[in-house]
Amino acid sequence: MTLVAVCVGAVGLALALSFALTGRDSRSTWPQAAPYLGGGEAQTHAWQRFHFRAYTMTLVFIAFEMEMMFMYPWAVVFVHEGLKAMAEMGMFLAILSIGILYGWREGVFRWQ
Amino acid sequence: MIWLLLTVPVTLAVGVWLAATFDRLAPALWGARAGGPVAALRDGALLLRRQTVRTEAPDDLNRRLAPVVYLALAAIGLSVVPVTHAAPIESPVGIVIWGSCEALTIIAVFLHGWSPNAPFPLIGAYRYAAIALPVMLPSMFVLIAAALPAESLSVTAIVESQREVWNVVRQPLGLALFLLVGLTLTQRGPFDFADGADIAGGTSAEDSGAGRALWQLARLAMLTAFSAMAAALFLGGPLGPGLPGPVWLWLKTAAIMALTVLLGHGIARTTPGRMLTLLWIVALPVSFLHLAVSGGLALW
Amino acid sequence: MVNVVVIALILFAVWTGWRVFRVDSMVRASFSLMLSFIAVGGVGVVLSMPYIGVATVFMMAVEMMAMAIFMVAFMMNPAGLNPMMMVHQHKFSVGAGVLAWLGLSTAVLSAELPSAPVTSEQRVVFDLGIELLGPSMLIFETAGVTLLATMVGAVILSSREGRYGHADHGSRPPGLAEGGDPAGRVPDEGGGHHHHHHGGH
Amino acid sequence: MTLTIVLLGASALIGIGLYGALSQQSFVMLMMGLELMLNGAILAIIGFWSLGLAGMPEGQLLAIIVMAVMAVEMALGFALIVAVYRKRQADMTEALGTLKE
Amino acid sequence: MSLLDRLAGRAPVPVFACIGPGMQAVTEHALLSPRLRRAASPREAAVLLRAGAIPERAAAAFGRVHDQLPHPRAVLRWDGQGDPADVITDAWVDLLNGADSDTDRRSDEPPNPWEGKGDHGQGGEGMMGGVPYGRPMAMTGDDIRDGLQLDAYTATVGPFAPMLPPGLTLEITLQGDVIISTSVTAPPFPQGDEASAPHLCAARLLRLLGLNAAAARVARGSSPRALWTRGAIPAGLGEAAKGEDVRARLSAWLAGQAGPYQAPRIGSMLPGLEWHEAMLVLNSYAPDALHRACAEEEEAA
Repeated sequence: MTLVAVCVGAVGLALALSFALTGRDSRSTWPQAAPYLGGGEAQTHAWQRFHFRAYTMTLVFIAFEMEMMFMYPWAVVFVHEGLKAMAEMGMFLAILSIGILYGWREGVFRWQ
Repeated sequence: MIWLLLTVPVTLAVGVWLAATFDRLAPALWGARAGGPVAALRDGALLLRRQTVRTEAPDDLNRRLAPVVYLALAAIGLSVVPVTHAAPIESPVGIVIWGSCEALTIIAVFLHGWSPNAPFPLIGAYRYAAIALPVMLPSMFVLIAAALPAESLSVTAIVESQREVWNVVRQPLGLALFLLVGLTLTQRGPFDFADGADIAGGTSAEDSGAGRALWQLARLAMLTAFSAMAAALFLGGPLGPGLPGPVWLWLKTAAIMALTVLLGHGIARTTPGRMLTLLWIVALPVSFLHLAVSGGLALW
Repeated sequence: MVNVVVIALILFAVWTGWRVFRVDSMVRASFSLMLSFIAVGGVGVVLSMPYIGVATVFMMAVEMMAMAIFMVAFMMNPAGLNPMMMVHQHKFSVGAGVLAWLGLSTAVLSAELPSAPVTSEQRVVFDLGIELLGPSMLIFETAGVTLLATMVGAVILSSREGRYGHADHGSRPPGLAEGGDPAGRVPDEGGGHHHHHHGGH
Repeated sequence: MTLTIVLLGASALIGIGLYGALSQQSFVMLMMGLELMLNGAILAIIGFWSLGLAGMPEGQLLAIIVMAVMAVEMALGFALIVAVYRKRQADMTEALGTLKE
Repeated sequence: MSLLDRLAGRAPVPVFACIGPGMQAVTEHALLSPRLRRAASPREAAVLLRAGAIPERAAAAFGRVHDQLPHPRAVLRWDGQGDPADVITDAWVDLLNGADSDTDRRSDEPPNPWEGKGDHGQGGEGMMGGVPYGRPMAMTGDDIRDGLQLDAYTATVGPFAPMLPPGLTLEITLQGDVIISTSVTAPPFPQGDEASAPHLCAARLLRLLGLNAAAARVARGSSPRALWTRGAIPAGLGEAAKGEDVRARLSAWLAGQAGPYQAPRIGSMLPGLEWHEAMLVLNSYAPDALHRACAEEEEAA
């Protein structure tokens, strides 16, 4: 409950600060608004089908990052469960590490 | 309860000023000239006196929301750090809340670069996303390792578990990895992939006036929140002899902040492609090692 | 009080979920979906499921970041500079959606719902940890293998180098119309605003 | 009472998700529809777990499994999109129909 | 004067410099002044410093950069004599006191007329066509690295881009942040030998690595204090001959030795590189070497 209240409150206050600082909207002229290219000119909008060069890494990351969901509750019972917890998580991470190693071998952790 | 919540804006305000001042002092150590305690206020005033340029066909909603979200995340992140025996948000899953703030920070920075519809900010935004996503992995390993001896995800419990010995002694690797996370969250030095000089300031290249001031403020606020979190996770937060808890927390926060600023000014930034590889094949195995060692120590 | 907060969060989740299919910008669509997830996470936090609630926020922030990156990379007009509606079988879909909602709602309203609220003494995160390591150990390890398979599959599908040369060898973009010019390559290709293809294929 | 509200919300999310999954031409938007349906599923699980099942740990595990399904679906879905785009520079579901070669 | 104005008046003034022929070295020295701050983009700057005589061919570009400064703004001419910090600070304080902000040089018109056109009055047609809000959208093009044909973004960069030598104007086509092709629209302005001095060249590279403090130190003639400077540059990047890469060139400059006399042609140097790598490679050649390479290319063509 407190968490939700604090989140809403923090966003609200930050928004109020933002409006207080940049509330009045002074119009920018067209030459002023042009994208900055050190005196150069753009032919098109900058928004585009952006060729993100780390896309294979992102895919591996999405799958690998799922392990966090399991690890947080594991951390809570780790001392309680002792070596059993260590062994089970070790196995889980070892399985996932194979994926990382495979990805590394295929060169996904590079700018494509 | 209300009193605890009020410490958050106060800590943020003082922290922002302190961080900005450190930023102007730190170059002295690395060989440039330093500014005094008022320098940060002067720079802020200069920005506030200037126009906020609206770029061509921008995403106005996200342009406003990006700094707002960043600042709010700093405030929420700071709220889970215990000031005395309790935190403003006393949650059983404090470090997961902090982890969520970290993940949402990537989105705030991405939106900041996306919304002006301009080439250099756009490159900065994508570069940052490519680096900050894998940085989340060491970050989570560090948080989880800190939770092991405490047997809890609550930051208060993690602080409590350091009554005898601070985590920085038990888990020195953790602090190093967490500093790396902090540099990424606050876009500093070797991890400032959003705002590189080669892209003319990256996501901030089209920022001017009060809008720029607000973004810089949010960055410094995030540095404050990160420093407080690191102080709680590794330096025992408010624990300490003699002085009251909050004072200890603030002193430790300032120390971590100074260290982060110093590293940010003094370490070179490599190319994004190389950093990506380093994160996966160096930082990630080191995080595994860190978790294994911390786990072993916790059982021992 | 709890009811009011839950209703507010759910209304927000539904509204942002609806916005996903109504905004033109792919970035806004992705992060609108993320807000919907965050609101659901908020419901979890309020209904004493703190770990799942907060972890949803964390997971979805990261996944929607990836979602936005891929949406922008592969969709035409990613920023929605030209307003558009890329739908097919629209009426059928609206009907199916409404029907699903009405059907499920009727089921909810007519069914006798169990009532056994979680008690405040329960250590919910601890319970989950015990469950993971004990009774559900197999599920946990199976998840590991599934994720491994996903990683390997994703790498194989998305990387360029195949055993028989580049995967894109001899490729040519399809037209917006059958047999038309490659889409998105000629500066003045008209494209179809309100792109209806009734009945699918 | 709260459980009813939560489940009504969940069915609304599933309804919108179904509409999205059926109506969207592009494969990525279709995935958004699927995700929204899973979001509704998570909401329903949260409601049942917290108010109807007295906090059974399996309920939480189920929510995690739903999220894992989502991650798997996303990773493979995007990988498929990359593969299809390489072949045809297309991102539409219709274009998949012409892929028979 | 309000408190805000008084504080703002004492801040180091952010300056964006448009550097003309023969002015690079003096301007870089002048910007080291503690009363000035080197702005990375005109959005950050309060004063536009016009250092030296900007040639006619760069006049339009100067106008574009000029108009991008937020108000209140001032333009100052500087011929390299004396320290410009006084004049710049005075100009900024005058602005705070209500002096007129410099008006636009270019007319207030969108790049293409769009208002009222198209399906929604946004200037666009259909999905990708038209000129929504004054500009067309990028279209797909070939990629030279991973073969995924996504949008190609083409723009001219320079002559006053801070990461390029002054005067150099490149037409660059990008796929994401990887350079697909470049052509030189205009060569760098001729600079004196001082601009190619090893310490200034090293300072430029260090600035690209995010080491502003170290760069300032090196520009003043001291040794840099920083961690991981050479190591941050990938080994083998921009390798001209065996062991002759960007890293080696930075080492030579830091040791006070002049860099290579010849630079390769820019059109063949940059394509295929990611933007950050490309800028490191480009700045690992001294301005006069780049000037010579461009001049030779022009002669050949």
